[in-house]
Amino acid sequence: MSIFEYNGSAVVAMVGKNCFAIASDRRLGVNLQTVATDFQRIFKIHDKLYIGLSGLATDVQTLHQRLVFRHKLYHLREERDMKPQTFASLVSAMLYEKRFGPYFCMPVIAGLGDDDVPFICTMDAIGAKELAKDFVVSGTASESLYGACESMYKPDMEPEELFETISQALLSSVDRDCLSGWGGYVVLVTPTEVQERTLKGRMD
Amino acid sequence: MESVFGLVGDGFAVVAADTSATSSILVHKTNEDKIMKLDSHKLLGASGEPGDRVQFTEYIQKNVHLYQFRNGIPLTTAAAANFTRGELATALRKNPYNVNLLMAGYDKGIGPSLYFIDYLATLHKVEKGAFGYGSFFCLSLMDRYYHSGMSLPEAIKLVDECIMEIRSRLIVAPPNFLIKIVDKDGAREYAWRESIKEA
Amino acid sequence: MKLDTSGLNSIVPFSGTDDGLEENIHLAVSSFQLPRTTDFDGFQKKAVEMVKPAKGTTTLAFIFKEGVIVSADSRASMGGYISSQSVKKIIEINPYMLGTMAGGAADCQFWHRNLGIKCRLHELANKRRISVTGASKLLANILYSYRGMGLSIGTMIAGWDETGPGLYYVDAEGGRLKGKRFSVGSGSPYAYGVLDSGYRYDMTIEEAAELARRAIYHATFRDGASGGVASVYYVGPDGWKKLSGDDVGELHYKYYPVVPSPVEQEMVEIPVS
Amino acid sequence: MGDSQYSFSLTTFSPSGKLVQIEYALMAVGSGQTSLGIKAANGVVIATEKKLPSILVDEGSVQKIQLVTTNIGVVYSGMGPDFRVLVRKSRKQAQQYHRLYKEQIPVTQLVRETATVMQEFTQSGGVRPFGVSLLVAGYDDNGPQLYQVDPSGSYFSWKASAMGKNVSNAKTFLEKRYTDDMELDDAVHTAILTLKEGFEGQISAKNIEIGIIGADRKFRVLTPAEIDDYLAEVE
Repeated sequence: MSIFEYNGSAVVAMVGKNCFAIASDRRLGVNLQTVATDFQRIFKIHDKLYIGLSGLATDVQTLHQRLVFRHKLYHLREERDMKPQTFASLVSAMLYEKRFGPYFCMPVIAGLGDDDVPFICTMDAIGAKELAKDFVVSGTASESLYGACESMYKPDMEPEELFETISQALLSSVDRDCLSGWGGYVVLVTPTEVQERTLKGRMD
Repeated sequence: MESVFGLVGDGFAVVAADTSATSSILVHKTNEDKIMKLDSHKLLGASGEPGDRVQFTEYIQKNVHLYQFRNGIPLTTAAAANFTRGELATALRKNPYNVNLLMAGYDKGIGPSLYFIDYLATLHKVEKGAFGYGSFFCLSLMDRYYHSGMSLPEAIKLVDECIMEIRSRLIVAPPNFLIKIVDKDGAREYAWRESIKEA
Repeated sequence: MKLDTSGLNSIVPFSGTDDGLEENIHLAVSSFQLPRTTDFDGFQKKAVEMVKPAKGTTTLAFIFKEGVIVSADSRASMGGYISSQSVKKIIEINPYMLGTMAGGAADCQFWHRNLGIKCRLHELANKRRISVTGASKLLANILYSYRGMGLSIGTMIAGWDETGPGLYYVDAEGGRLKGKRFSVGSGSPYAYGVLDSGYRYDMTIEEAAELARRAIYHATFRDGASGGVASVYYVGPDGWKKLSGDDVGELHYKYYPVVPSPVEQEMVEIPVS
Repeated sequence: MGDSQYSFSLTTFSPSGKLVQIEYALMAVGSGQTSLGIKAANGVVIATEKKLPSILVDEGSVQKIQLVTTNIGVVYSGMGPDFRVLVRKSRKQAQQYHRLYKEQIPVTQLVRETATVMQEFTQSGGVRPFGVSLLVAGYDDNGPQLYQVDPSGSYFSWKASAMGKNVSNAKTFLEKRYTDDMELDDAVHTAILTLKEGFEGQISAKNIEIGIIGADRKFRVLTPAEIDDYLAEVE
């Protein structure tokens, strides 16, 4: 079994009209054994920028800590928040730094940039950026997520519909994956507010 | 086969571990204490390669002490757990320690807590956790009978059930177990569950 | 090599295409076609890897005062992918006998059906139902004859015969165990945990069914490869009866109603005490 | 810096609490050719004298105003070779920033990095402070900006500033002429007039250099022809 699948994960981000949503499952497993069902894979960088990290849980935690550190330093130095694009470049650079001993996680970055233009992107474990206009997925349930998002996504959704769509896409996808699920976690970001919600899901 | 498990009850946390020291088909001794007392209110249950286990837990213990000597206050359990994770994570890409840890502690104002830290340095706060082959039996048992705010007798009963299950279902099950608890009065040995006496 | 497919003779014309292969595997009647390869074991291994969809499973069965309870989840997975959430893992061999399925789905299905045929033939020949002991021995013997050829089966044969309730564990390695309580599959350790602690011989049928359901549920919770529906069968003097089939997804929230609680974010600074 | 027997810092405190090495460096700046900069409403101009040791030197081969990145230019007063070192380090810094963030380095960041280098040279072993002051002109998300960086590593943001031989006169002149709503063109005129004030000999497109950056965020050094046009307007 691949090291990316050791803990199991599902992360997805979607763009709506002047808003975005990012969601993940909540399982922490060791191969097929479920250890906990309240694991965090989505992290806030600042009010309008979130990162979801799929893959090996320990690297998720390490990378998250390093990213928060780098962003705090940036904030102190430049007295401003990072733009999503800038942050994506930073993540990419930090991942490639470890080209020959990578962090085994694949990030999903979602944020609102200047003028509240949504930005989403994903990367592989060594920092190859992949930008998208509609949705990005990552994790052991990524194949199912592609299918679900591909069929459920519509452009320019309003926040409420976006939340509904991403939640349904996530829940239905993890139901086809042994290694992810056990509930979900969604963050919905609009120019004026941020909503966090945990989703009830199948616990098997 | 090694088994370490623990859970959080009302005002206390309990950690239990087998006490067998083995290598290949040999059992060296059956009264090896695998639950280290980190400081007055912290326990660290460990399983893994014997050398790594001892080296690493002692290293953590000494550093936790050092912090207390330097600063006059103890680390919180959360801080100690994060420190441990950090050391494990740094070591992971150099020369990894093969140890799985359950850290239990009691902090004033916070209460009891239990942290799951595996050898990859995955840190997670849990109510109940287990490592080793015993985990396959313990986890479902604890899921079944655990509830928040368990009293000490209830928790010990559950721990005993887990021990019995491991003894009866696990191939080459360890004969003896040690139970330790930590509450507002500190960390201490609670009981031994021995089915054979040391020769 | 003599392959025992006698149970198929009158029903399934299971011979492969006529390509003269029979000479190699000197078999008079219908048989499985064997691959023409020098490395038979290697071929077999690869083939098995390819056709083995249902790997992770939780099944259990136990005897108690009133009879036998048989229970299983319903998930089929290939690697991490869940290929089905509605697999029937409890196979109804005849009205008095059930078999459970763990390992290769096709292997289990085929040989259970084959066993059903043999049991029926036995019944017709002897004018009385086959004992669970006998049926499980039949299966074990067949599996033993295929030993080393890559069959993947871990099954329990449970039923009621003239001697009362019967329960056997049979696997593809040819093992056969008589017992009061078994669990098979990747989720079995979890199920055993709950089962062992909750088991009493003098349970009522309801208590026994609930214990089985609970054991399956807890196994599906912890085991990634188990899930779907927890079905519970009871076999008594009058044959088997399906007692329930509960979606585990709903069962969880029945056992643990949701208390709204905020997400714990572990990495945030701890409050200063 | 190095492990030689001179790896102690050459910049040490005098009993009166001064770092005389830095004061000497400032004197080197003070005796250098005059440079100045003006921040206008829509851009920045920096200018400098370019007096060459002999008329035989090809004026085209000397570039005192240098580009650091597309949107930042820099000029100096003091020692030319020291300036080259700083420009090289600043350019590298700017490129590293760009590599990391795929974004142009903000002027403040570049100035701080450069100032950090200059400060390090006042405290490291085996080195001496830089004998230059810099005027950094840039335009980024925060608008037009003008910074002066001194050998000590201290830096300030200016509306208009001057340094080198004629500082005090030039500054007085700038103080009189400067207005907040100045356009870039006016600023160039003022820059030329300021240079002209203390200029020994005839000012021409060949013995001064002017660099400008406007709202297009492209820093460029004016060609002699362009300077001539401006000179004509000034007269």
